[in-house]
Amino acid sequence: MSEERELTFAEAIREALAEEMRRDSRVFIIGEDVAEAGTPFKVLSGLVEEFGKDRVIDTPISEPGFSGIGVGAAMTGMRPVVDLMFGDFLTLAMDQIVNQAAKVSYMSGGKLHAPMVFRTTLGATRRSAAQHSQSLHAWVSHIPGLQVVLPSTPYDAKGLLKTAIRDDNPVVFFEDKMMYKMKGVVPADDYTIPFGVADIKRAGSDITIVATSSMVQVALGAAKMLDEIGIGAEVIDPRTTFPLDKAALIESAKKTARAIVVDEGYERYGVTAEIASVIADGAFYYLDAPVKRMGALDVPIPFSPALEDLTVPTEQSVFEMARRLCGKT
Amino acid sequence: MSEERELTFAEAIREALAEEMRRDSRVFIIGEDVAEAGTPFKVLSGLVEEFGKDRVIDTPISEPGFSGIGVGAAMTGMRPVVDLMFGDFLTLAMDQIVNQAAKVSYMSGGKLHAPMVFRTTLGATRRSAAQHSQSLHAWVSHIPGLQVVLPSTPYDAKGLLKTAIRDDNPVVFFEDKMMYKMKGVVPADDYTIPFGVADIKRAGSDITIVATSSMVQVALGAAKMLDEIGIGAEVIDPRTTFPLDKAALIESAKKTARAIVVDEGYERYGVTAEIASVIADGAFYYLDAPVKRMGALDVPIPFSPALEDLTVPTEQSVFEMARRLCGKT
Amino acid sequence: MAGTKSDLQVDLEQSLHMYQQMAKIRAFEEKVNELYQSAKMPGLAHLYSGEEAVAVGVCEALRRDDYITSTHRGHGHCLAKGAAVDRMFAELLGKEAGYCRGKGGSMHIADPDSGNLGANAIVGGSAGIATGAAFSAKMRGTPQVVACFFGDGALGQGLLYEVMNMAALWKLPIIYVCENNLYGEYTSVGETLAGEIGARAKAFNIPAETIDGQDVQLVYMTMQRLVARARRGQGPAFLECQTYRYYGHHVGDINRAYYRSKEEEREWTTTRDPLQVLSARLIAQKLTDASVFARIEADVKAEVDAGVQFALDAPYPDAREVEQDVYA
Amino acid sequence: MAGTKSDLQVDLEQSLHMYQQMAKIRAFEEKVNELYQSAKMPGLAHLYSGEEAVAVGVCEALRRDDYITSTHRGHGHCLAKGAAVDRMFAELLGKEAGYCRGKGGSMHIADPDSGNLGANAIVGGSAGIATGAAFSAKMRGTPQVVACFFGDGALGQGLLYEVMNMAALWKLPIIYVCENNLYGEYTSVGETLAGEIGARAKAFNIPAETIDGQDVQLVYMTMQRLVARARRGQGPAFLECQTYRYYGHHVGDINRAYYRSKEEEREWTTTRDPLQVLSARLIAQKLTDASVFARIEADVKAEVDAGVQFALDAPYPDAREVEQDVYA
Ligand SMILES: Cc1ncc(C[n+]2csc(CCOP(=O)(O)OP(=O)(O)O)c2C)c(N)n1
Ligand SMILES: Cc1ncc(C[n+]2csc(CCOP(=O)(O)OP(=O)(O)O)c2C)c(N)n1
Ligand SMILES: [Mg+2]
Ligand SMILES: [Mg+2]
Repeated sequence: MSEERELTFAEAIREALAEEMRRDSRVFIIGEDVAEAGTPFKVLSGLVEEFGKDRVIDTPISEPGFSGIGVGAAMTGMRPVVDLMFGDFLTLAMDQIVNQAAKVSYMSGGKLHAPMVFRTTLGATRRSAAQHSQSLHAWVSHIPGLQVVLPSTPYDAKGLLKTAIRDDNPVVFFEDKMMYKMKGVVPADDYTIPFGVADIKRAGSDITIVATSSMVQVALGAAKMLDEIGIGAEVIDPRTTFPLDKAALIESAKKTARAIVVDEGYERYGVTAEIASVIADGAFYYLDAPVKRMGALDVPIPFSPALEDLTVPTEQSVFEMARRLCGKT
Repeated sequence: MSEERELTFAEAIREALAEEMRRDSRVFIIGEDVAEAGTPFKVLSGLVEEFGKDRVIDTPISEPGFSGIGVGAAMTGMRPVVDLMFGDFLTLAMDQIVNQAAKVSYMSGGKLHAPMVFRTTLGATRRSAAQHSQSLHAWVSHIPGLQVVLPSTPYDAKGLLKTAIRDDNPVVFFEDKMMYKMKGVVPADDYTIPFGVADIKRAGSDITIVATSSMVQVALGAAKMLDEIGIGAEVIDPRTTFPLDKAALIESAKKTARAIVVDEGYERYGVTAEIASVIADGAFYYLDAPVKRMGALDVPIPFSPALEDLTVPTEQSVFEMARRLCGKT
Repeated sequence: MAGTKSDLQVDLEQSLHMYQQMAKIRAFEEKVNELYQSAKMPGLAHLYSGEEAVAVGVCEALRRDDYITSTHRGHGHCLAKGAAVDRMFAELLGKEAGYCRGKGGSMHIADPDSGNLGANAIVGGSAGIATGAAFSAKMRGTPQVVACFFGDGALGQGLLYEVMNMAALWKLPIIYVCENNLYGEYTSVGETLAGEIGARAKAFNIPAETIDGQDVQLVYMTMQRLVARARRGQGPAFLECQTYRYYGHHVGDINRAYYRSKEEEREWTTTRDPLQVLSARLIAQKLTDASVFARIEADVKAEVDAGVQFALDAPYPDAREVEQDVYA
Repeated sequence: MAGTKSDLQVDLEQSLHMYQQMAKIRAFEEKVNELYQSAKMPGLAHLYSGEEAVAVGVCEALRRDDYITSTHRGHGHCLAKGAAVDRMFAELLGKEAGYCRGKGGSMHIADPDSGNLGANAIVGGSAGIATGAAFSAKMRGTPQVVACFFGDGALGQGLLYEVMNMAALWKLPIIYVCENNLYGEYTSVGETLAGEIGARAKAFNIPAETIDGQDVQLVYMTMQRLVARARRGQGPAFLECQTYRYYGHHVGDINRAYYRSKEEEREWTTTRDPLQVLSARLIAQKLTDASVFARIEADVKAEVDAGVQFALDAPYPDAREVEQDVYA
């Protein structure tokens, strides 16, 4: 049965792209080493063979340049999927993403649009050090005009990427590099997942753990450990940081009266701050404890494994925090 | 008496720069139209006459380039003050600021440093539209390795800028363009203001209004209106978003039991989120109402005055929010 | 129609049409200055007066569905490509009838109907968009060509070199039009530009030409050739037009002596004015006489006066508008 | 000593020193590959094998207090500028004894003591830093010169053009050293570079030369000349060195047939190996004999073996280190 078919996260991304490229001739891929190499992560392997070098386009190492070309192509009838190999390289393309793509609809009074997807990556623990390990999704989540997607399973990846490609607005789509080999059930059919709809990855009634992207598996692991000491954790994944499904997050926190937000971006001024403050506000009269935040340690990501592993929330650290918050010591 | 001398905000900035350049021959200014033109805001007028074109350096329109040159100069013994005319142009220089300047100390194990200041601007309502009106300080506040300063008075501007220039780390210093002509008492002596120390701009016991930069005057105006209906508002200005004086903010909120955070950056995933969640966590057991956030409306800044003025918190809107929060309707 | 052999000389009708376009831009900008000086216009504007021959010569060589991208000094480009005076003024005044419903203002006027993908307040910022539009035209298999306008100042932006490289590699139908008006804000190009401008394009295998940007017939004829070449699939070109802005960097830049001399200003305005150059030439060639130009001036003045009145009378956008158009 | 007349021919001693430096880099990289293949090294590394003559020839022309900036493929640059093998290995293994206390790793090795301002994992990312160091040297009035290493791939980054423009305008003492090894990751330069590389520097009025990067004597002599020129205050230069990486883009890039042929690899490794080119020449010139090279090989092997053992034995940084050095 197709329902039970398993794909890796990378295969799910590839399948979404292939299906959308077959469906819509306006969709094309542009970026560094996307064609024969299929990116360093091999996520795109095989696409150039099917779609040719005119639709899977290798560029020079020019992030601002090919991002800008994507914007112009999007404004004139195409549907580019721009590949930014490492999320750290967003730093180079911010003007094109933020001052151009995100604003063109508004600045033109709704006459021009930039329907495009910036696919990029996040996540540490690959021993890639400070310039290849960042999770910078907070930056783009801050910007009106953008939508920001953080899939945490192969299933979500396929459905959300198809939505992103069909959307008439610019979308920044973050893939966790450590998740590419993770397997999960992915239907072969054409399905989409709407933006702004959180997904309860595990139901529970004692504490809410809001987790994004790479942190969803960590939260699920922690939830299992919590189960063993009699704490039922609800793990909820917003899936898109914008639009953000505030209602679902607040609802869950109202039910459990306790909440932790876990995300792999730097903690300060990061995604955990927005989500925690949304919950603290919306569920104020229901909370039995302050909403807690767990992001990456506020340091540039170190290379040494002995240090790098200390910078990211773990099952153990989420478990400890939840236990403390529930008053079990 | 020198204590009573009044300067404009722009003059205070200029005086800080001039004093530091006299004190330390390593300090220089680099950016677009900084020399004879003294920047479009005329903040630097006169400096080139005193220090010459070798220390007040006009560049081509190359934000990434001259930011990078600043980083290299800082790493090799100089103390650059890099001028990024509009905060919106941070988009172009993010790689140099975030992947280079902010990380070099850590990546080199503390052997190299980038003692430098990026001076830039924030603030809307100048009818400059979407690409010249943003307040993007949340982005840099998110990044370990950076310090972020938001002066709200001429006095603070001078003292904080001197601290920034003397600091051994990269600092991003945001000036509100609408504040340049604002006057205030500025001592002629050499004083500095430490980072990470919030300033109570007005004491009060009924509600805490945390306000940054351009929003401090707005908050003070609202506080005056609140006074008239019997609500004593405390206006507290963190002055630096990193380091953030969490203790002072929490202390104030504990005392008043109610807090609003007002900042001119886009509201979502902005500075208000961090500060609100810090307070909601730290003062949890003392709060009588949820912490409220007021940032810029989440839209690209529109040109039309009829629309632009709706995007920024005003004395009236802060007043209304405070009144509602205090249960006075 | 552009692209046919006979266009390679400029006939009288076309010359007069270009004169009219230039006169319209001049009259428009004079009015903008007036609006600013009388505090009727919010914000600032960067006037195009003096540079009219560039926008008009370039756009005359383009079809309506060809694209342009423009700059902070964009009024001339927009008008030359076909925007209407009244809706331009409405935009400058922040009115709902403006091209961007008042949301864009002077630095963001876009008019897809006339192929204008938008002015841009980031110096060099539209080079990516323009190159992307050319990429898209090629992908979609249309014969569209793109003209990317930018100032000498934009040569400081690395983005330009990144996209010129790709335009050359992929033979994209785009003309990079550099308006070298000798200054970026308050700094002269001598202080900001190493080497020759054209060499920078040639280094990427893009043919480059430098011409007198005050001679609209020359701009038009040169552009014709480059556009035809691009349309034939022979790839990008680079055109440096030497020109001059009569006013300050923006309407508020009145005292300019610290960065450029009055003599220099006088030299350009008196001996190299694009309108005068053209009218004098046509009269000298005995193709027409002064009365024709007087009529044109009167026509455009009437158009501009009516346009500004329309804009002054037009309503501001409703408050609800502020949250609209953020997303499609 | 660099900069004096007599250096313009390379004497035997100096040639052998360069051979030794190259041999050390080669042995170092072979060991890095081994460490990776045996899963003893965390992460990946980009090997410099095959390109040794560039780093060594360039650094031989520099003084210790001259600066370099390096790239993701930086081990060769670091060693050539004076880094010690043992602390390099320690860094690659994430140990506290490493040049960056284990925090930087392969792509971020910095050693200010030897003038190395750091490798950089952002392609082209150090062009600004290098140019700023040259700017600083000029401002501080020191005679320091900077060598900025980068690959052909970095020519795609606009930053490079921005800083070359300023370096030319301000006559900064910097040599831009482009290591053209024909590929950026898995894509050949033919697909990513329009025009000639050197033309891009010349467009900014920067003199450019293209040389055989496998001939260490040639690299050294050329660099000598350019460095002397820069030290005299005559401004920047650009040096393209044609070279080749023997291994994949990084240690994990084993199957390369889809982007480059085995014949091409064989051609470079057998006929243009920088170590062989130099040793064969010195032997043909009867200046020395094979035993000398054998001794050098043995020496560097011993140094590398000892270095790796030191690193394997060294402790990891303490957990407290994770929050240190974020700020000065
Ligand atoms: C990226 C960027 N940097 C700086 C500015 C500020 N600025 C606006 S116009 C201008 C000068 C542009 O000069 P040029 O490109 O020659 O155009 P001109 O004004 O001469 O037409 C500058 C520096 C900007 N808008 N964008
Ligand atoms: C800005 C940026 N884009 C992309 C990458 C990914 N990347 C790492 S090395 C590399 C190829 C670099 O090629 P080149 O400059 O020729 O150096 P080489 O590896 O050949 O020595 C790429 C694309 C990066 N590190 N930085
Ligand atoms: Mg100009
Ligand atoms: Mg290469």
